[in-house]
Amino acid sequence: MGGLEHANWFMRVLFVAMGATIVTSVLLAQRGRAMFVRRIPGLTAIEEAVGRATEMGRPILFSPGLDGISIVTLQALAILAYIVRLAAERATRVIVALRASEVYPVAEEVVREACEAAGRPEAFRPQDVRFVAEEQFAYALGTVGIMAREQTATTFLFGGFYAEALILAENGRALGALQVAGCPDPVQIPFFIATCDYVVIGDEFYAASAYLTREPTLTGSLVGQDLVKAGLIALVLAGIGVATYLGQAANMDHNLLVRLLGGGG
Amino acid sequence: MGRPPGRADRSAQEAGGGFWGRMQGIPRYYIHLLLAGVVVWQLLAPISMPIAPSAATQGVYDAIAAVPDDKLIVISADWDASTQAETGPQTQAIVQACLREGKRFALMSLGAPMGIRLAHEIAQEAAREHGAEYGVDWCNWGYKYGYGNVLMALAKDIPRAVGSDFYGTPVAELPMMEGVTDIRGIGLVIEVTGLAAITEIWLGLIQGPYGTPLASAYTAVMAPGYYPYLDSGQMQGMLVGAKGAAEMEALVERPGKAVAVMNVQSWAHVLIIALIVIGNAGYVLAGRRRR
Amino acid sequence: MNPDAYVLWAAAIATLGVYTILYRENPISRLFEHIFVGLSAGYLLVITWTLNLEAKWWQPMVAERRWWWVFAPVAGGLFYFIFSRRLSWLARLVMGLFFGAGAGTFFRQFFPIYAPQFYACFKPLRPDAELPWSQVLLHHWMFVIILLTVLSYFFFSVSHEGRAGRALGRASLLGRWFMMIAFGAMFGNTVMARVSLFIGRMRFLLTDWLGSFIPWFAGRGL
Amino acid sequence: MLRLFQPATHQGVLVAALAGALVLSIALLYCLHRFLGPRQRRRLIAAVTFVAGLFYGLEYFYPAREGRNFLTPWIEPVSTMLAVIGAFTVGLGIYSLCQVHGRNVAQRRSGWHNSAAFFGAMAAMLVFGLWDYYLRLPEPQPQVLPWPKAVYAILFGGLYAPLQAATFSLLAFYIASAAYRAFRIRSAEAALMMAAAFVVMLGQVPVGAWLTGFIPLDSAWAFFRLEVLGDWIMRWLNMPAQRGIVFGIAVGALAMSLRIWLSLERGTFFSEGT
Repeated sequence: MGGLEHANWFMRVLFVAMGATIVTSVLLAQRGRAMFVRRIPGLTAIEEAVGRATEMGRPILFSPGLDGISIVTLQALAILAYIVRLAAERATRVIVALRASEVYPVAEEVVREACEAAGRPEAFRPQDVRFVAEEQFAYALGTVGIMAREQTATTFLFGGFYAEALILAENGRALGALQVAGCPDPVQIPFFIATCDYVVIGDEFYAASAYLTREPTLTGSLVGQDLVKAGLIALVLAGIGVATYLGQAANMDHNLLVRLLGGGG
Repeated sequence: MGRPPGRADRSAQEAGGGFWGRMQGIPRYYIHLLLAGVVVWQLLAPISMPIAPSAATQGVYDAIAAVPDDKLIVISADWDASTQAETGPQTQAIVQACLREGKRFALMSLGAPMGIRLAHEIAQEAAREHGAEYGVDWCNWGYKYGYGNVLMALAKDIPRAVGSDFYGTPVAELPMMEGVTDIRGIGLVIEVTGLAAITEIWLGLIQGPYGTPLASAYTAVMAPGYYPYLDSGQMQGMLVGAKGAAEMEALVERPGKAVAVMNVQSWAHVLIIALIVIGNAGYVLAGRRRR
Repeated sequence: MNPDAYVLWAAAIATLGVYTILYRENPISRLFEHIFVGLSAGYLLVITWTLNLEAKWWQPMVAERRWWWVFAPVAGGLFYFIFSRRLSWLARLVMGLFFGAGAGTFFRQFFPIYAPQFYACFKPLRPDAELPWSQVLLHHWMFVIILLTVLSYFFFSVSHEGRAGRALGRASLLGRWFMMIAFGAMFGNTVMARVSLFIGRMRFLLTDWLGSFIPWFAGRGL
Repeated sequence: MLRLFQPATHQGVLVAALAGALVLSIALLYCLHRFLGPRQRRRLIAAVTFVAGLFYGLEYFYPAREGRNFLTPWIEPVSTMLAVIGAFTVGLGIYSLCQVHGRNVAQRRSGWHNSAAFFGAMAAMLVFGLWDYYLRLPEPQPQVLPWPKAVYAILFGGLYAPLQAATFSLLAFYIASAAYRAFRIRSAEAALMMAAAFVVMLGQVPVGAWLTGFIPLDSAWAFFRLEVLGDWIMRWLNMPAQRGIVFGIAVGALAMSLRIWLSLERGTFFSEGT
């Protein structure tokens, strides 16, 4: 092993190439280049889910998962902003249940601004952005309590979830809520599929804000991401080619691509 | 991803009436009650489920049975309290198998200074049961610091590399060590571990160079990573988590803790599978009636 | 004072109290929920002080006289400006610091996390002395096909129309199916771990608690 | 400049330095607030974000000799500093909790006694937790504990830990009811999911091995023994699918990180306002 504590030249080049591809495609989109995004059904369902809460006159519950301020949480909050905007237009409450106190101020600001952006600053209720508990299962139990007492009609679970995912989703389901969930980590997805009405898996989570807002910057980024993925697939195919040529025994030690990525003997 | 499989069956009404319709919408607290009932019942009054050893477990037992009488088995107990729930019963079952087959064994530890005492107690109890004597039928070389260095020395000169045993007696003075001077005196190494990367040392320094057979026992989380060695024949067998321990207990016909837990697990799994089958039967049959 | 008996009874009552939620949310489960949330809030304050602030901030600042640690509460205090309309931009300033650190942390984790998974995909696709054809087909070819079809599902900017688009659409449908198999497998693989948690709790209730006053339970040897 | 950052020589200097630094930083913040227009504020925030990200990223990517470069020594102190700054937000979470439950108690809303229990539990844990921490006893601990330690033992071992374990173990029940409900052969996808779950579940328990135990281990059909098949599904169907998902996530998260770092992110909160 070795070579992973700091980058080697190959990683530097690869990283810059990936970053440049994404940023270039963002800049092109900002300059007005039209970009296509295919339909992502789980995300289309968000509007339906908000509508259901409005119809029933009951609040919505949103959980951004357990993570502190991380990339996953920031993406979850971007989805929250969209949901609050929709809900504020329809005078529906969104209760945000939080686990990390450093996320609390960010979430509060996101909700307040989304209400303002919807033209309804009075819809912002500070007491609906709630810190529940730091401990994983206290958070789960507390959030289930909020669902039951507030009779939430819709549950949104977007963010970094772990074992508590099934506790939240199974109880939400027992209360008859319509549930939409999304988590980049595949481990909890099976349990979301078993308990939620719509599930956003893997990278769809990161495509969400682009898909929902159609903001050129974000759709541009999505196109850039696809190009990067295509590049990585080409690299995998090249690696497989070399491995096939070398054969099983020699592969890990002599495959140049493995060594460039910090592996091998 | 769109609507996943799983919406509907909010209630039995949605699924249509009738017996099979109701079977599709069993309220969840009945399911919870059933599960709790099965677990408590099986803990208090177990009805044993059949345990058929897997190939990997059978491999460990066969490897123990195949050790020539003039050679030792080395059990490397590289685990401590953190993985005791799985590795403890595994060690116990392996020790039982050695005693049952009348093989002499030596405990040692490369990676767990705190764990060797736990393994020692397990071996002591099993030895008492079989009337086996310390120093004659089994011994404990203790924790040896140095990983690969220990093994390289061990291969050349066991009494020197090991030095003194768990009690501080020089191992050369133990009756069972007579004639066991180097790696040729060892007929099998069994690595029981919850720690990564120790198996690789045994493979690289003992099994590879000298062809000494190797078997192992891992926690369920670790096991999948070691299957390739089983496939390639570098390992004779492997115990996987509590399941492997239970299978081994069944092979030595001494059902213990692992069998008890796996018995409860078996019943719980059977219950869940039965529930899935009933739900699907309801779905198919109620649907047919409506058409 | 020896608290063992109180600990045992409190633990048993708390465990049973939580289990009432299995029927439905009710006054008892609600009480224990609030106690749990309260304890966890108190515990959060305790460990924030004892593990974090006292050791990493107070001690260096006061005992070691590193006076510049006084800037930490000032920066942390900026978060509290979130409640003020006029000053909330200052809260954003310190949030920006954390956002940037979050992004930078991801940059440095990118290769250490993903590179090993990446080169582990380089599997030989022809049999040789060490690799019988059955393994090449059942393991390596399977691996590569699933990897590629699943990846094809995550292309969002390509339309599933036109000849190439339809091919991609078919591949991504296949990828979805493979993902469903994977999710089912993960589900099945988790059941045992979850049931174990309950077995552990039941052992506590039956042997430790009931067994403490009904010897029959203690004698079951669980 | 760096010479200024030396530990104070004695207590008096320390107090003066603390007070001075406090006044100075407040003055700085006041000036920033007073003299920066909305656009400059945005630029300042973007600059802070960029520098913070650059620091962590550059340390990894900048050429290193023997595992170190000019930024490496700073990683640990800066991370500690951020952890400490973040720890000060703990008050925000507690404030939010107290606000919700305080209102319940003050207005005697239905279930206010639960909120009172919340306050009681929090206060008890805070008081006895700190008391226990500062009541350092020599090892081994005495047989009879002083009463504050005993109370803490009840709070932690009798309530906190068992509540945690009991809540975690609820998953055993929820996984059973979720399996019953979700695994229906409603569509091809649901059927595939169910089949995989079935085989893997059976492969894990002895009863599965018993069911297909009639297949000889050394025959060509051994592959279809449930424990072998289950293992094959986990390793050669599940693993590559997870890899595929993970690669997608890696790229998605990379793009998100880049947008945050360069302040390119758009949408409510991330672009509008000051």
